[in-house]
Amino acid sequence: MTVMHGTSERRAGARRARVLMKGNEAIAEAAIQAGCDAYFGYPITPQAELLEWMARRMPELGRTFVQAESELAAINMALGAGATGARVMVSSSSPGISLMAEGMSYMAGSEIPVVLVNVMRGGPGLGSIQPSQSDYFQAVKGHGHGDYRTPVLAPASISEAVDLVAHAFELAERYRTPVFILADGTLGQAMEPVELRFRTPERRANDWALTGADGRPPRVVKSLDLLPENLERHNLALQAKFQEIARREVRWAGQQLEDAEFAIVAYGTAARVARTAVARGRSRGIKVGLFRPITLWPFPERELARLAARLRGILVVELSAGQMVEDVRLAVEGRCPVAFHGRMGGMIPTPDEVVEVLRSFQARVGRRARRKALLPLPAESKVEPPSGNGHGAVDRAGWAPVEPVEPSEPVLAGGHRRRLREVAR
Amino acid sequence: MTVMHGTSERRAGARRARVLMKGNEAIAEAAIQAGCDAYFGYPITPQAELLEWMARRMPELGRTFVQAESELAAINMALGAGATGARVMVSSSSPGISLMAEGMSYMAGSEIPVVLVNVMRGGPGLGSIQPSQSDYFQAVKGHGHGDYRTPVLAPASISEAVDLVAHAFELAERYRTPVFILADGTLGQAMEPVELRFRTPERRANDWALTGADGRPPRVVKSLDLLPENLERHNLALQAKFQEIARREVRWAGQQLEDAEFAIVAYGTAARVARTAVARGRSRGIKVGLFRPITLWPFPERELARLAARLRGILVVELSAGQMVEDVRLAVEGRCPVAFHGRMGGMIPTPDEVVEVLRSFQARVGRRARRKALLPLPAESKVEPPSGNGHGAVDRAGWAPVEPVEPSEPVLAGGHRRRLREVAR
Amino acid sequence: MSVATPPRAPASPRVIYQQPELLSETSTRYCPGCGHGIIHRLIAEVLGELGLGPRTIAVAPVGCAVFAYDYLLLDFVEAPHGRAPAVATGIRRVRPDNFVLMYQGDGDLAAIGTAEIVHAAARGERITGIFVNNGIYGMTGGQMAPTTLLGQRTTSSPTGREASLAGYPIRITEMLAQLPGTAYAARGTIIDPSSVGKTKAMIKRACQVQLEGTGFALVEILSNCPVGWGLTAQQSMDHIRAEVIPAYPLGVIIDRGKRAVAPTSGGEG
Amino acid sequence: MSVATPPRAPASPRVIYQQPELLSETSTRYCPGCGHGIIHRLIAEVLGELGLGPRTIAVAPVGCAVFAYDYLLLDFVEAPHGRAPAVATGIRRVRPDNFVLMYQGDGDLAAIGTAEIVHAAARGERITGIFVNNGIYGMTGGQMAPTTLLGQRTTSSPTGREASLAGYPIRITEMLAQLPGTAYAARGTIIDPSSVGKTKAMIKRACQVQLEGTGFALVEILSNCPVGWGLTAQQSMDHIRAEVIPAYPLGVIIDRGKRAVAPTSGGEG
Amino acid sequence: MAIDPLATRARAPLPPWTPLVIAEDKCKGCELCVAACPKAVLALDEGVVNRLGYHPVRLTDASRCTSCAFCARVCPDVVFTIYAPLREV
Amino acid sequence: MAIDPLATRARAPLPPWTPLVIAEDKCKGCELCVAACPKAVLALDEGVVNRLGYHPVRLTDASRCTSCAFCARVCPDVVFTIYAPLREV
Amino acid sequence: MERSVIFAGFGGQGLLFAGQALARGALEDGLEVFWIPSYGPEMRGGTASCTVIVGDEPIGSPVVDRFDAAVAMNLPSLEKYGPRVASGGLLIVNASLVEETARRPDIDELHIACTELAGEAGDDKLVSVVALGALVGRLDWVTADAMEAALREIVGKKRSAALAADLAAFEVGLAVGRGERLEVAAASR
Amino acid sequence: MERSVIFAGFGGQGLLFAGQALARGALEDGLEVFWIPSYGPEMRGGTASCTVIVGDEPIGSPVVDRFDAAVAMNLPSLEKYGPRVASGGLLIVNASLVEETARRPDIDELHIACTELAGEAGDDKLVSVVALGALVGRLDWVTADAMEAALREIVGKKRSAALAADLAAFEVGLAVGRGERLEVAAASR
Ligand SMILES: Cc1ncc(C[n+]2csc(CCOP(=O)(O)OP(=O)(O)O)c2C)c(N)n1
Ligand SMILES: Cc1ncc(C[n+]2csc(CCOP(=O)(O)OP(=O)(O)O)c2C)c(N)n1
Ligand code: SF4
Ligand code: SF4
Ligand code: SF4
Ligand code: SF4
Ligand code: SF4
Ligand code: SF4
Ligand SMILES: [Mg+2]
Ligand SMILES: [Mg+2]
Repeated sequence: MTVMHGTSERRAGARRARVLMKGNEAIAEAAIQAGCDAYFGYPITPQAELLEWMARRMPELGRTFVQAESELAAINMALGAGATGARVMVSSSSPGISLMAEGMSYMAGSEIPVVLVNVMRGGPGLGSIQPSQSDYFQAVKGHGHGDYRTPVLAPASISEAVDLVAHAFELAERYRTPVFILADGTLGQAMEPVELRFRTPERRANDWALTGADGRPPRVVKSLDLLPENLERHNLALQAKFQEIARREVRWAGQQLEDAEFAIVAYGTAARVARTAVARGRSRGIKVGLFRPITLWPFPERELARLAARLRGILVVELSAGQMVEDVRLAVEGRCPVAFHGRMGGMIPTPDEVVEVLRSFQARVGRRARRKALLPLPAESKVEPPSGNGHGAVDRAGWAPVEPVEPSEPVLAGGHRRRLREVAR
Repeated sequence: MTVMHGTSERRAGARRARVLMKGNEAIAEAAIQAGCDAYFGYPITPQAELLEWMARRMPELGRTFVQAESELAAINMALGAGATGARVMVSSSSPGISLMAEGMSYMAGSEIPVVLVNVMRGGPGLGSIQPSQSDYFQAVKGHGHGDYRTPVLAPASISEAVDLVAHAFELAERYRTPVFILADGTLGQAMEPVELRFRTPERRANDWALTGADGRPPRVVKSLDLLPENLERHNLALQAKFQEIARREVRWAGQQLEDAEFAIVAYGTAARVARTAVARGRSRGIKVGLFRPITLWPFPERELARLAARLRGILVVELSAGQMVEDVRLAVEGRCPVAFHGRMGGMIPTPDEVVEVLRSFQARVGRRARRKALLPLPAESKVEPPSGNGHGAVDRAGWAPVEPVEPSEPVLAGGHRRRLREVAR
Repeated sequence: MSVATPPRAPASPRVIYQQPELLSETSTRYCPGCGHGIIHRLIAEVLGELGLGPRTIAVAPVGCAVFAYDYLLLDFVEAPHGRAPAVATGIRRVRPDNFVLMYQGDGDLAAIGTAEIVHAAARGERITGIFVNNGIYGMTGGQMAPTTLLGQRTTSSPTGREASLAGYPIRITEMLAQLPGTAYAARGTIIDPSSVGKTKAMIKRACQVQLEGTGFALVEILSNCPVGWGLTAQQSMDHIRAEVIPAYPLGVIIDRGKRAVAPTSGGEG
Repeated sequence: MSVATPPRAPASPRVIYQQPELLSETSTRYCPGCGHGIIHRLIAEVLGELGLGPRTIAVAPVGCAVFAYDYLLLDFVEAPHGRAPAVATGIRRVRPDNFVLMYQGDGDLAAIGTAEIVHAAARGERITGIFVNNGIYGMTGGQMAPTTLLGQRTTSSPTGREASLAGYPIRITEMLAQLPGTAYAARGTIIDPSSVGKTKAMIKRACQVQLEGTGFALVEILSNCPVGWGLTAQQSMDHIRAEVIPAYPLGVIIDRGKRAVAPTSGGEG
Repeated sequence: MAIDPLATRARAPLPPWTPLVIAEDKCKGCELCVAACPKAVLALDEGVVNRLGYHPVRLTDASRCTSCAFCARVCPDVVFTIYAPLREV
Repeated sequence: MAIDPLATRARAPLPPWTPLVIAEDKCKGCELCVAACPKAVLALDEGVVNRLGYHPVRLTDASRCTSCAFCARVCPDVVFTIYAPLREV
Repeated sequence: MERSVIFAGFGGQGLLFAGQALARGALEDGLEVFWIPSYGPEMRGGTASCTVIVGDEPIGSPVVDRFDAAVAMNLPSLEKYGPRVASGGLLIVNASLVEETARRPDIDELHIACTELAGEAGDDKLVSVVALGALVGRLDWVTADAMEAALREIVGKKRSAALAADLAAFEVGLAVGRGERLEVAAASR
Repeated sequence: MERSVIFAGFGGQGLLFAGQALARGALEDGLEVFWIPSYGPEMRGGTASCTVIVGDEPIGSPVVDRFDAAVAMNLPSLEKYGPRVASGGLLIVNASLVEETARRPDIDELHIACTELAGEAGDDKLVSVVALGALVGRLDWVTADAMEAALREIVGKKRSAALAADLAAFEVGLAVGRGERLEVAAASR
């Protein structure tokens, strides 16, 4: 599925249909090809070309494009259109995404599918328009109010972005949920060869969508329930759904993890830097691989936990002050040391910089291991041949086998878990 | 500082000056007494009385009250007033808080002090108006875009709320940062006796605030910097500040932790339920204590980590699907099992329900301990007499000693840490 | 619940007035004498008479009328506070053949939702809006709204609204009527049987305007909030007559008729 | 950088025009011929002439003028996109003795910030606003603004703005002028030396209105965006004359004078 | 459908006849109908508290009611069903 | 201060005198001044690229310039300083 | 020891007031207390209730599994809270509106014609104050003196007529609660 | 093997176009490629630049520590990127605007009078296309055929005059880059 690491196959059909496209435009066109019915947006750098592409193409196709008066309006237009069962996309960049927090919470609460693209830029505040990954927390944890989770897809190349757009619509509609695509300024502004492997997910019967109560009882799409008992029941149903997503929709890709003593964990643009850093690190004798989450939520925690058990250390690289690193630590739970390297405000670490950090980390872990005897490499750590993780999201070069593992803590205790079970989706 | 657990002293001076006040009103009056210059708000249940109190009192005192046209306007009025160095408060409840994400990110980025009160209600979306703690993630992790952290104070009683309001202004101004007070509908709507221990933090010289460039060079309060190098430098300064806060401003309270085999970790209203549950659990033979974070960020992670090392298990209780539990797990990092019990949508667990969960957790942990021999209670686990944690936030009954421990992972690797050090605040 | 069949009348007598079909049997959560109930009924009557029930997708506001979907038997989506016009726009654009109705209070429409209503009107969205102006935030406990009269006491203007601190009341319907996208704008009230009838006619016209496809249509209705105003229901109606109508004159503010600036191209695309 | 002293003129000659003191030496980031530069200069001149520089707290928008603080030597705070009127209100209320100036583009003021500008005006905040209407989103690459003319091509209306899809241009200054809190509203332009002079007079009056304390004051300035419009600077000025002014007539829209609805009580509390 | 224009005028109801039916349990006792009734034949029944906790309205004199439906028009709670007046046949 | 009304008119500058000074490195070559000049004495210098990458404007004939300051009024980049015209003493 | 009571009935019956008066009485007595209303839109028009928890130590949990006492001023409240009174607890029912009983032999069930008694005391609207008086008289959680002080404090001196009526209604209820006016209080079943 | 080049100069010199043409040429040659502009407000009026990375395998890091080649179309660009050319790399300087040199004996520094050459080819605005031609001629990352196809593709058939000018400018640059027109290209020091 991802093309970022594809190598030999790629060269083989070298002259096959590939076009050079800007990330923003490729995402927009992918949405169109995926059957997007309506796009609502508001200009902001570095995602303006996405909106502009939609402004040109959607009316041509007789579909809906509205430049809203604000991001608030855009997300609420999406809410309205989404409530009718239409396939809807919205895009923005960091400050604009912040303005959508309430709307996203409403859509999560009233189970309205929509795909929201965030082409992240440096923050906080107005910050800059340069690439960043500092909205990880926002997308993965706490954007709007209330108990909800949003699937978050993080492409590392423009081709992968194209794939993930179609997948995002699928997820949104299968689970009736807003879905984030978390890209950054680099991905939005860059041009890369894109294979025109567009895909149109099938439409499902929407027995909940608003079409007018013609010959059937009225339908209501809402998130309100003043009776705590009812609202809790609704929340339990939502949580059951989120758990199902967490169980079924994890995606990640690995590279050179078979014999790795260290892994870099990185996503998106940072993962590209890491990929080069892995190559350079290997050439300098560091046994390092790359673990690249493609879904940031659900986070590939079991897979990473299993991997961590046989590593000497994990280095997390982000274009942020350290956000995903918390999820890495939650997954690793002390199984090996976790280090972090990040750049902020639009800066991107260079591969050499990452190799340097890796080196010093290696040195410190060495000392630590001697001192605390914390980190024996599991003797049975066995390399298995590349294979899929069930969702086709395997990078072509390099692969770390994943076997089902027991979920790590927390245990969901007593009543909560029981209630979760009681709720039928 | 907290009065929630105060016992004997309290009865002693039984008839001393206490007034019965609604939580919302007590918070408002505490702000007034703390010298709040300006309040901006927008009506929303269950915090409307806070706004109404301000509407009555502030004009009486010749201070600023504005009912804004929206939460967006309110937070931006606060941004403006805060930029002049005024002492500013804003309040709302969950959906309204979501609308403030961009403004909060701007204020964090441009270092404008303000106190924002969230009287949480059930979500997501419109949800309900009943109490909830499901905005923990939002307040603690990912509200606005960009790399920033907001100190979050979580009172468990109205008296404590009064104390924390003054403290919030102090923090906001000392660190030039927005500060959250995270309360919930119960605390906002209930009446309790409040001791009139109001406090007015000292004003500091604001050599950055906007007053007109009269006889000095113009000042600019902003978050924008298009040069990534500069914006990174700014971000590193912010991060250094956040680390300082994390080092210095942790508050928590403990109860009956000396001989505890289990601890309940809970904050705010959930901590009140937990407190009763601890008493009932003890009376039924469970050696359980309460660990109550008062600052949710910075989270008392060292203290909890140390405690966890000698516990058989931790039960996290929240009015949510499980949010703080992630921070608990990050702190505990596998040192003992962590279980979770939560209610949602306005429901509040009863003490008996919590005791029940605790019991079944105890039973499972027992089995687990036998099976995996994971959880020997540290033999040297020694009870020390109650004492402060350096910030006066000690509950009067019960106390777990805290000694400085090494920070847990992640290690901040190489360049990042170095750059952090290089930046002078 | 009592059934609306007259006792012992075997051959059914001619019904002059009965509960409209589009209204549910549920008792509303509104306070005694609250105008929201009257207005709901008028909407049900008009949509029923125009046969629009099965085609309608309605947008509920956040305000006392947030439960409108419990009372009006229509497909409904609940908008965040103030965003009904944006939500309705989203529906409008992807469902060109549906009838789109939205219902908003004065806090919802004239405060937090100002930008959304202005731009829905500016775009000339084919939406019919019902705007219930009771001069107060009913649902949250009677705070000042943008439409609150000067001098009026509310829980957030306890000594009466003062212009120097809280600004002036807004006649937002007049503002919206200025926009060429607004095909119809009118202001009615519900203080007595006759004004109820006139308001119903306005609502009907506002619905027809949508069917004619000429632009945005809005009916502002001066309503009451007996609880928030601290008056009995009837006193509140008298108050509207004496104080509110002079500040917010009744009547059709604009009706561009069929000559209204019609969309330059066929549809909503 | 060249210095503005005439070569070999020992006794200083009389200066008719020179860089205003409140303007920094920095070259602006504006494109060649962009009106923002002219308007900045007018502001610097007016504030200088009125001696308001040291009293002013200014609010920068998000738009091409976001860097206004780099050019105007005033205390500045940067508002989020569209929120300058709220930010200015916050300042206004806690600093009654300062002069509060805000600067906004048309995307900033008339799109995302519609609610904030309407309510700042409705409250009659003693704020002076400069509203630069160039009919486009300059900073983000030339997308359609609410003020974009029908038929105008922009990067988000590539075939020209069409009312049926994108609605009608908004004359927001006229809308704001309706509100009793608005003490002064005018529209000028900067297409030639004479219009520059008239606009300067409007700005001056809008500043005086704030000093008189009678309410909100706004000057809309029809400006250009040569890059966004795909025209040379001079062509863009001609375009304003030929196309924009007919749609947005110049002149003072309202000046309530000293008789304006003054605050009922003394101050801003 | 508020008023059915096709309803036949021919079949007069059998006596005993009433001009209106009050859905007593929906009434909230707001008295708007009381004020609106031109014949002053409506009044709250202070002796009764209904399911909602209010004193419901009563028709005090059916013979004077003209079926004008003013009460129904102002009632926020759709309490009334109104029948055409009895024709003197 | 745009125009100093107190500036004395008495002291005429010594020759060589120029009616205006152009801050060449601030000019962006937009030609607004060129269009505004009633005397048509301004033109871009195509032979020069300044610090900002533009051809700056030049006064082509100082003797015909009237110091009317139209150029200064329309210049977005405050390129001009204008001096009072030489009086024929 | 924490003791809890819920006051429930129609909005407009003065239940929140009664609860607040009890809370303030507890305060006057130097006790700890916690008062929490059901809040929000359902307050208006519909039903209203508030919970008061009184104790010697700061109140822990704000939620109560079983109430030590309940005041049910209408039928829905009886149906909802009757079953939630702890065994051995007290249930006060407004007999003026409710004929039904809780059918719970394990509790002390007091049926009081609040409207009539309130009318007798001077204002038949003060039904909840009568019930409050009965509660205080029956349970002695708070002293009658403290309650009177509390009423004086809340109602305020300016409104002396209102105060007199409240005090009178309270006294009537108190007498009933103490069993001094047996004729109007009917025990359960 | 990844190879990187930065095109930098004033906005309006056509640098983004030149970079895109190179990227498309690479695509025509079946290579992997990554093009990224400096974007945002500073594009307008100020400086502009873009980076192109060409490789045999999908491009990894989008950031480049040291460039294998740089095209500096004005002095600030020379000052900024001259030092960042990798040892052994290529630096092309627009001699029509820049007299200075990078003073780096370790690199191949080519000074080309782009304006004059472009003028000679027919349109003196096409300075960056000349530089692009030189780059391609000197380095052979991409074939000249692919570049021509790319230009045809981008400029399009409709604008045949523009296409002819672009092709001519490219050819002139190509010749210079290949050393076929030594007289106008000055090697550094
Ligand atoms: C974002 C947000 N802010 C505030 C609220 C709280 N709220 C609910 S209804 C309402 C206002 C209701 O006033 P109005 O629109 O006039 O309707 P009414 O109740 O008077 O009919 C408010 C502020 C909310 N739910 N969401
Ligand atoms: C919340 C948010 N949305 C969008 C943007 C992107 N943005 C920056 S400036 C701008 C509009 C500028 O247009 P205008 O206000 O007309 O100013 P101009 O550049 O034309 O002077 C936009 C949409 C932003 N920074 N923040
Ligand atoms: S609060 Fe006011 S608007 Fe809301 S239901 Fe009651 S009377 Fe009606
Ligand atoms: S983009 Fe337009 S508005 Fe912005 S600086 Fe350039 S010309 Fe001016
Ligand atoms: S129908 Fe007319 S006369 Fe009869 S009760 Fe109703 S209002 Fe009175
Ligand atoms: S108007 Fe309706 S609700 Fe009010 S009293 Fe009359 S019947 Fe009852
Ligand atoms: S001062 Fe007047 S005459 Fe002289 S150059 Fe300028 S515009 Fe032309
Ligand atoms: S107007 Fe100013 S910037 Fe433009 S060409 Fe003339 S001097 Fe240069
Ligand atoms: Mg209202
Ligand atoms: Mg603009």
